[in-house]
Amino acid sequence: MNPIAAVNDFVIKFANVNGTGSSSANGLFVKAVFRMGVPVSARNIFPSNIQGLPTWYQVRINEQGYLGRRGGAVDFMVSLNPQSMQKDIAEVQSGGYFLYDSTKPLDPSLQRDDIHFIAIPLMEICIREYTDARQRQLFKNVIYIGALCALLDMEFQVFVDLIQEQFRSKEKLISSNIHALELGYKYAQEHFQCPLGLKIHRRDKVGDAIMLDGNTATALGAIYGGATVAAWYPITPSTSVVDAFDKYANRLRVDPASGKKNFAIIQAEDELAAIGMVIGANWNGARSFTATSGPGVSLMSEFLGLAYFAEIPAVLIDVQRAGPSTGMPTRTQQSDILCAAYASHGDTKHVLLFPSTPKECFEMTADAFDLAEQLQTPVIVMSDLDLGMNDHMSEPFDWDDERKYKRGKVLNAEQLEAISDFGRYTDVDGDGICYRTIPGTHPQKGAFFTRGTSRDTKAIYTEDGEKYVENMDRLIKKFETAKHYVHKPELSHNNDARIGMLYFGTSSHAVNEAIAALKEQGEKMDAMRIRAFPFNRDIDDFIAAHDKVFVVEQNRDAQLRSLLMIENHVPCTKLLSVLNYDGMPITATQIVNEIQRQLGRVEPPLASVTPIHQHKQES
Amino acid sequence: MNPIAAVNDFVIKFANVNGTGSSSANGLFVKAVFRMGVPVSARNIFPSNIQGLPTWYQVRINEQGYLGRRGGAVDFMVSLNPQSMQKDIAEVQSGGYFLYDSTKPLDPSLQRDDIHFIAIPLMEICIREYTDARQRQLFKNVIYIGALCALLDMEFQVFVDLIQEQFRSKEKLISSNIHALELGYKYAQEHFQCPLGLKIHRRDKVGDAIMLDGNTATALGAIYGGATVAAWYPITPSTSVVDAFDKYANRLRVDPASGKKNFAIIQAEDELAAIGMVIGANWNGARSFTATSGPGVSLMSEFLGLAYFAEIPAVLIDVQRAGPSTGMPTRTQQSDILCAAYASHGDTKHVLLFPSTPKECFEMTADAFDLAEQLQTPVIVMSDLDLGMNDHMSEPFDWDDERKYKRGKVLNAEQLEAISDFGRYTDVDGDGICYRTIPGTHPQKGAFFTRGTSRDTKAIYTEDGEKYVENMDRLIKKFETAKHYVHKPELSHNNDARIGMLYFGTSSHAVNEAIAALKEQGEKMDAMRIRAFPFNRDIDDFIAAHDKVFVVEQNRDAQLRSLLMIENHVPCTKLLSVLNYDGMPITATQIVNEIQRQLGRVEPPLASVTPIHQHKQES
Amino acid sequence: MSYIRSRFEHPATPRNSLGYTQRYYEGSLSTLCAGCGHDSISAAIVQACFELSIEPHKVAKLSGIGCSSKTPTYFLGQSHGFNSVHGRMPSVATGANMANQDLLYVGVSGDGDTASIGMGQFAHVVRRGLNMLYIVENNGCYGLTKGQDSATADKGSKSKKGAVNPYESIDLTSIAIELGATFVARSFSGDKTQLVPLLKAAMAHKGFAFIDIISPCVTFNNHNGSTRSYDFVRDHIQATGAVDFIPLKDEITAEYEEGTLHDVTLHDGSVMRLKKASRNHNPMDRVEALRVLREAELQGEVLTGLMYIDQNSDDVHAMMNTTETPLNQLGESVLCPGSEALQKINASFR
Amino acid sequence: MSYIRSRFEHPATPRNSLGYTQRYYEGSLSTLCAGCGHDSISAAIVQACFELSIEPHKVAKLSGIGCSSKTPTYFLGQSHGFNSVHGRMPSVATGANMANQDLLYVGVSGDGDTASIGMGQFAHVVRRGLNMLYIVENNGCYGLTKGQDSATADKGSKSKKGAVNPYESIDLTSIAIELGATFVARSFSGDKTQLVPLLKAAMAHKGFAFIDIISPCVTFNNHNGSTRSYDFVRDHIQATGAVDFIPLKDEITAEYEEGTLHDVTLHDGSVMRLKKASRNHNPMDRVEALRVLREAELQGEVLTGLMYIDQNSDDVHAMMNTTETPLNQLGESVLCPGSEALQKINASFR
Ligand SMILES: Cc1ncc(C[n+]2csc(CCOP(=O)(O)OP(=O)(O)O)c2C)c(N)n1
Ligand SMILES: Cc1ncc(C[n+]2csc(CCOP(=O)(O)OP(=O)(O)O)c2C)c(N)n1
Ligand code: SF4
Ligand code: SF4
Ligand SMILES: [Mg+2]
Ligand SMILES: [Mg+2]
Repeated sequence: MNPIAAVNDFVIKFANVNGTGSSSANGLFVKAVFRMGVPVSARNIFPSNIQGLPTWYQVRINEQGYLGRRGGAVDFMVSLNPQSMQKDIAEVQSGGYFLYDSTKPLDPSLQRDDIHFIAIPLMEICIREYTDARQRQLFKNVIYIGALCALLDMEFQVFVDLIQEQFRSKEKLISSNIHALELGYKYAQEHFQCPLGLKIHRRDKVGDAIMLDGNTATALGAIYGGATVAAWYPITPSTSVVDAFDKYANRLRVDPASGKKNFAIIQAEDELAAIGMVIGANWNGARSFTATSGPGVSLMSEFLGLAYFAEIPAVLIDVQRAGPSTGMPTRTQQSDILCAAYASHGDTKHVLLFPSTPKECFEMTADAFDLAEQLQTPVIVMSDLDLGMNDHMSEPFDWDDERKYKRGKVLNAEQLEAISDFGRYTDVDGDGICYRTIPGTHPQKGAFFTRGTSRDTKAIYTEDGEKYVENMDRLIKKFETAKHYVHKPELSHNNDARIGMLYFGTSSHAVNEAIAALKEQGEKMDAMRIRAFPFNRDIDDFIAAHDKVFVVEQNRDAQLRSLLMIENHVPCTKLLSVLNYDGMPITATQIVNEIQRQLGRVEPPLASVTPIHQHKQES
Repeated sequence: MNPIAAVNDFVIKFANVNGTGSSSANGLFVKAVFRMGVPVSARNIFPSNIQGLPTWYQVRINEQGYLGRRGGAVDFMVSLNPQSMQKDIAEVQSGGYFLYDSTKPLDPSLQRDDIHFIAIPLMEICIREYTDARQRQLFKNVIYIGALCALLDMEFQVFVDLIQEQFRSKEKLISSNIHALELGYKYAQEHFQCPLGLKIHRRDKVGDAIMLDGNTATALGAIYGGATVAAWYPITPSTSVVDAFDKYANRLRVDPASGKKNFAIIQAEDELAAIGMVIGANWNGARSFTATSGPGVSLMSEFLGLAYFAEIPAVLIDVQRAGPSTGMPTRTQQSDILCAAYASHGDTKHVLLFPSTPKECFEMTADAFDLAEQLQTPVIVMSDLDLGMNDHMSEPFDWDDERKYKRGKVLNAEQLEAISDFGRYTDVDGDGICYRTIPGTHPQKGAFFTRGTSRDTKAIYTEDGEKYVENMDRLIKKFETAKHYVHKPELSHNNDARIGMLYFGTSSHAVNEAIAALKEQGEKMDAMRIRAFPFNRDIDDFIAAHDKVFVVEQNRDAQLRSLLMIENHVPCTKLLSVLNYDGMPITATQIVNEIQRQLGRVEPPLASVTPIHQHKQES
Repeated sequence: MSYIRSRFEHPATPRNSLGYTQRYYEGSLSTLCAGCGHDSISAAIVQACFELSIEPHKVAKLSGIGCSSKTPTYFLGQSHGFNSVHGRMPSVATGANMANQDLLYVGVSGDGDTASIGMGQFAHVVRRGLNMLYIVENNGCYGLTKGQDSATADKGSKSKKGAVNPYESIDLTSIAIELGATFVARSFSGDKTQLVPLLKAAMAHKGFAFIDIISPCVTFNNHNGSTRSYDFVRDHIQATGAVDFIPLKDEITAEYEEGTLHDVTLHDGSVMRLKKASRNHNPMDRVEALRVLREAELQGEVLTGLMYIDQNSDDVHAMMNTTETPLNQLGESVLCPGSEALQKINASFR
Repeated sequence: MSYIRSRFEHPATPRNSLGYTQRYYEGSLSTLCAGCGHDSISAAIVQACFELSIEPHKVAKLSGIGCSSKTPTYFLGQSHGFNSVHGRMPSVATGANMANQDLLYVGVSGDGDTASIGMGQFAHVVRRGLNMLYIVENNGCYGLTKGQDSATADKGSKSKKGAVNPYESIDLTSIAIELGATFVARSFSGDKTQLVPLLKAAMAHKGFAFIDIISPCVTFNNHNGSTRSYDFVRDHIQATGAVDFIPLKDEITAEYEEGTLHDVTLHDGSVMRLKKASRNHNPMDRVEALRVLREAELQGEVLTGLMYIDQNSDDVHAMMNTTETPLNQLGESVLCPGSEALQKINASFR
């Protein structure tokens, strides 16, 4: 048997049971890798359940910085869950490692000759060391982390530092955790030849990067963007956006003198109410947002149409998960694109932003409040479970202290005083964006009636078809104006190639890696990352400049490709799809294989659908 | 002044006040024209209000059978509303006629020299004839109808017959109504030179046609289609669907022996509940439907995703009105196409049917129940206000008494008995459609758990990505199968032309007229009427066979064209749009003008949007 | 009702302490049916605001969809208004209130808008104790969609189409008390002497104030009881099947003494028995309030007056400990923690 | 809790009048947390159905979304089940019931599923008097989304994260009575002697039967009261900020006498005081039922038992006069009026 050997380039996976406290221990491991200057990513694969079911934590360590999910077999499995052991063993690469709790001997039928078994009697150690059942459970996790430190040749002190920071001045917690770490470390050293072939060695590859989940970054973006009213209804995987907003607002937004809060968070009774509150608050001049996932977006659709038509700012964070319906609530997807872009009945179009890193979550969320107020319309930040709930390496956040909130065209009392006839829906500047007023601004001037029904430029109800059309056309003009304002795409790979790739959000990691791999295979590619909808010329130009353009996305129905076809003048034959929708983040391998397959094909390569085009039934 | 003269080819418009009882009188007039064998159409233009506001009733009489709305000026105006008189006078064609209540003299400033004023002191007559205020109000309407009979050279007996039928054996009502008619008839004969230049003369041009509104036809379709459970929430313009279902069910579906009802109608608390009830009833084996309009569809979108994913039949009638949001609730549009086709978050697709006449409302609604059960998915009948609420001439309904309801793949107790392992989501036949069971069928076999979460072929909850993908792919296969089942398009105009036209629903009238007009102008056109989504090969072939194809639709964003681009392999450059979205039914003139304009243009003719494609803001 | 309103104002017209005349508190012309109870309520709101010398621009008017929900256009023309979507006014009002606690929020809804589609949001705005006045203009039917029964229609009553309502009627007043509203009253649109003071008290109340106002629908009223007499016109309308004829009717008024009963004849000839809560009713006792309401109901009476009040009620902002400055008035300097804090945050993620 | 269930059954296992053993009424293995109150309720449902000798295929199980709403998978494996969308079970149940009035409809919901997102549908299914058993497995929090307060959480109670709930708690029992439910009870998941008979009575009831079952959440329980003692593990979890550690706990049981009080110590050490309604309580008096509930609440007690019953209640089908044959069993011959009738209809439109 040939043991796998690699430094700073492998995948390690932890198989745990839900609710046993493993995720904080696993997080400690990842943080330590990161502290050692080695790029790392981690993905939690958890069930829609609270306790007792299998959960996995997959860590990719890659010095080159390719941090997308690596599909296929893993190099190292840490197995703490007897329920899934059979499957977990099977998943190990030939030559790989399998660490397990040997308190109970391994079922001989599970043996494999081509992998290394690392037996540590974790529970036995715990029973010896601790009396309290819950401590036994908890420290078991810390012990295997200690063992990994030895096995993978990591720096023990890094772990010690992390524990000290985490528990701050709680001496008792610090010493007991370090003790547990040592238990594992020593056991490994005494029983195995440390280090193994797989090693993590200090590098200087992470620069000033930070590591966190996208939802926390989104929440910080809302804080910095000036959000004061958050209204929401819990739903995985968006819940932690508001949790983090709550946490940081209580830290950063409490008036030191009075102890009073410069923000309000309302847990609404459902998503209809949440978006209603956001609309009410924005209408009344406060920056307000909500966070939800697919089912919430469906429920918000009537209200989104109101905000579009009555032109009320609103910020909505959609942390997408696998649909349709309740779908796979703890799996990732990018499948709300069409539903968000055209949410609501009638002719509507919404502004979408597509972050791909925590830094972009931060920035785009802060920008979303500017955009919503400038454009007086809902802005939807399209995150997803992979980005939102997993820790990602990211450039650090920055903020220009000179930055002023762009409140858009809001008239204050003096301005109103100076105006002779205010018309809420009069296109004074010719950009489709009109002036609005906030209730309470001026005693005699600027009051108007907001409504979801058709109206004239003075906001008076009308059923006059011409006025209706004028207003609808102005909304189109406004959407054109939006193209000036939204984030432009990033030409991420410029290789002067004939073939292009369009992608967005969390497909980035996999795309970057795929492009490199394709290059090695002799296939040159350019790539552009879309960052916002409505699209603008850069994207048209990019498509025009290439013979074929692959659109990479994580849904079944090629929703972004659809949007491109509807909104731009793109011949459908030019756009090919690379799709992944199994609920796991897309991998570079999937992209490479799919592109090679399509490039090798003769027939017109299109989506997965073969139209039948016949009639069985006459009617 | 040259009085307009025409026989059986003109437009007459009634300007009334909401709530004054005019619409039944106006309806009487239209019915009389129809009874005289002359094709006629009528459109109610009413406010979103109950009483006291202007309402119009526009009648087009056209021997050739062109019954779409004729835009522009009218030939004859019957003015009963002082509020709108100025506007109404302005709308009369030069040489046209203006009948008004001269009890109050006409404001001299409103005089026009180029039209004929017909002054009848309606209120004066009423005050003389009746004492009760409400009778005065009511009969005023009948009197002007009587006058029209004389003025337009119509057959008095036809009106008498209609009144006799309407009031059946209520002698008092019959005689009083006929008396009122006579009052008007005589006054006109005595005071004006009857007939005028405009005449309605008996013809034999309506064959065995019937005349009714689409919503009533839809309701009858539901009765014949075997619907037993209707759940709904009131909303204009869909309310009369369930009203009519109620009426006919109480006539045709009450058990004569027990007096008990073979149907159940539930007025739900809102649209979410209405569609929930429909899903619950269909799940439990009853044919069930709801009717709503745009805002309701938005609210139903979460549930529609559940029905798509859990594969539960459901029939939804969307009587479209002008959106977005509350929009213009009493105006027509075809603007819920995208919203309905892809309703709900995640990857979803729904079957749509597009009726264009009352007969099709009847047939497609009845068929919708078959389709929903055969395909185990929601089927949405896309009607609109124009079709649903206005009386239209239509071929008569027919029904094959041999027709059996197609219940699709439902296993009964004997079949279950014979099966060894039932899997609710197992694709036994390879067409993507699986077998279902109804609760209560068999004591030991066939029970399964329906859920909106992902599941395996046995309906067991799973988070396994592969099984999820298998299921999602099967749903695509099922959608392909749906192409066999849904209504195929109609090649309505085959002129061996290079230019084609695609259209659907209530654009038919205008399209037919436009094609004839274009022919006269030397522009040969073929046309195909789309009747269902998903589209199938006929449509691809039609597009392929033409150099340019105009897609005619009544919304701003060219929603059907979008659907064509997304779902078929259609180069966008080939599809040109003819759009109307002012809330009034599209006219032949609009279509002709728009097509001529686009054919005369040089630049690539596309929607109304000129992309800006620049960046003002760096971000 | 549409009519042309004269612009002339006599110099001696009474003015309130702000120097405004009552007309200053009016809105656009109503387009409701002549005699609609809702118009009387608008007039009462105008009078209450005038008498309380409220600054109109310090009021935000919010509503859902329905005839009742249209009415905010017809009063306080100098206030911002928001006619939102059907049944969802409470959430919009909640958001608006969070943004600026200094305005007076007047929510107007209908029985359909509140007791059917809006039931969930209604329950929760009550529960949160939002500082607002919530008015239901209760006509037991859906006026705007032509007269279907609403959930407040009496069990056994007949709708315009003659169908008997088989379902329990929802008593919003009891529900509001049950859910913790701190000011709950019921009144009648035609009883200005009772209604105006109640509106004033409710506007002055800190916390959630609810008034259920019985407001007969001229056109589709559907209270139980038999029709007055054989009516030629009614018969005529039934025969044609068209519901487009609406006889002009007068507003129903009813002013009567505390503790007494008063029979009101509705437009369809049916009789509704109003009972004004007696002077002895203790509106501080929640359990007692529920009891008298139920008792009246069992007697077939509609009890009016102030049912329940908790004078120690708190604003939700106090419970949430939000700052006193309206949130919509905070700027970057207060809201944005700045780059230095961000550097620390970055550090915490390393 | 996941465990492997033995398939072995002793031949002497008791059987009911249909010849089924109790195990026949079980469902799949539960994946809820060990000790979750919801599992006790599933067990009670199994026992009740077994004892009543109900044909499992004549039962339809319906639910929304939540830990509680998952439970129908864990009982009556031979019945059709429908896990619908969050908060909308009542409408699905209504539709199902319309289709076939001959089945027993058991709806299972949570306090989040019912009192928050589902409040509107709950109110209306009660009002309609649908013939079903509606169970709320009430833990005062959102279990499945990790412990947020629900609308039934006590005012002033602390959530897992330490935030104090400032809002009124919704008492679903009182609301159900107020809205016209004809069978209303409250019980405790750990009190099988009380719960099983209540379930059986509710299943036998014609009309809408509601049982609010207090069902402590092992993991995110949030009743008021202080924590038992300094807890090393708790502190540890708080410091790491990870809520992924769930100590294994036991089911809380509580069986006690009618008319007595019983203090239950919850998983977080707080105490809930249950009071069983006394034998003297007259469950036929609606006003009285509301009064005793309120009184207990003011005393800080949770009153359990059968609160209200109307034995003359009717099924909604009777009110609607629907035919006795389930609608889903009618075929073309009954449903389709045929071509001859259609000719007449055509004629009426000429
Ligand atoms: C989502 C939605 N569903 C339905 C409607 C149609 N609709 C408008 S008003 C109304 C009922 C109004 O009843 P109520 O609130 O009692 O007001 P009223 O007209 O009686 O004053 C309905 C159902 C709508 N506008 N939006
Ligand atoms: C539309 C929608 N919003 C939110 C969610 C997320 N969600 C799932 S369960 C749940 C709350 C469940 O609480 P409860 O009904 O009390 O059940 P418990 O888990 O406490 O038994 C929420 C908010 C969802 N599934 N769907
Ligand atoms: S329909 Fe009824 S509620 Fe609506 S305006 Fe007329 S009278 Fe008022
Ligand atoms: S989280 Fe709470 S409610 Fe959910 S299964 Fe666990 S103990 Fe039960
Ligand atoms: Mg009403
Ligand atoms: Mg709960």
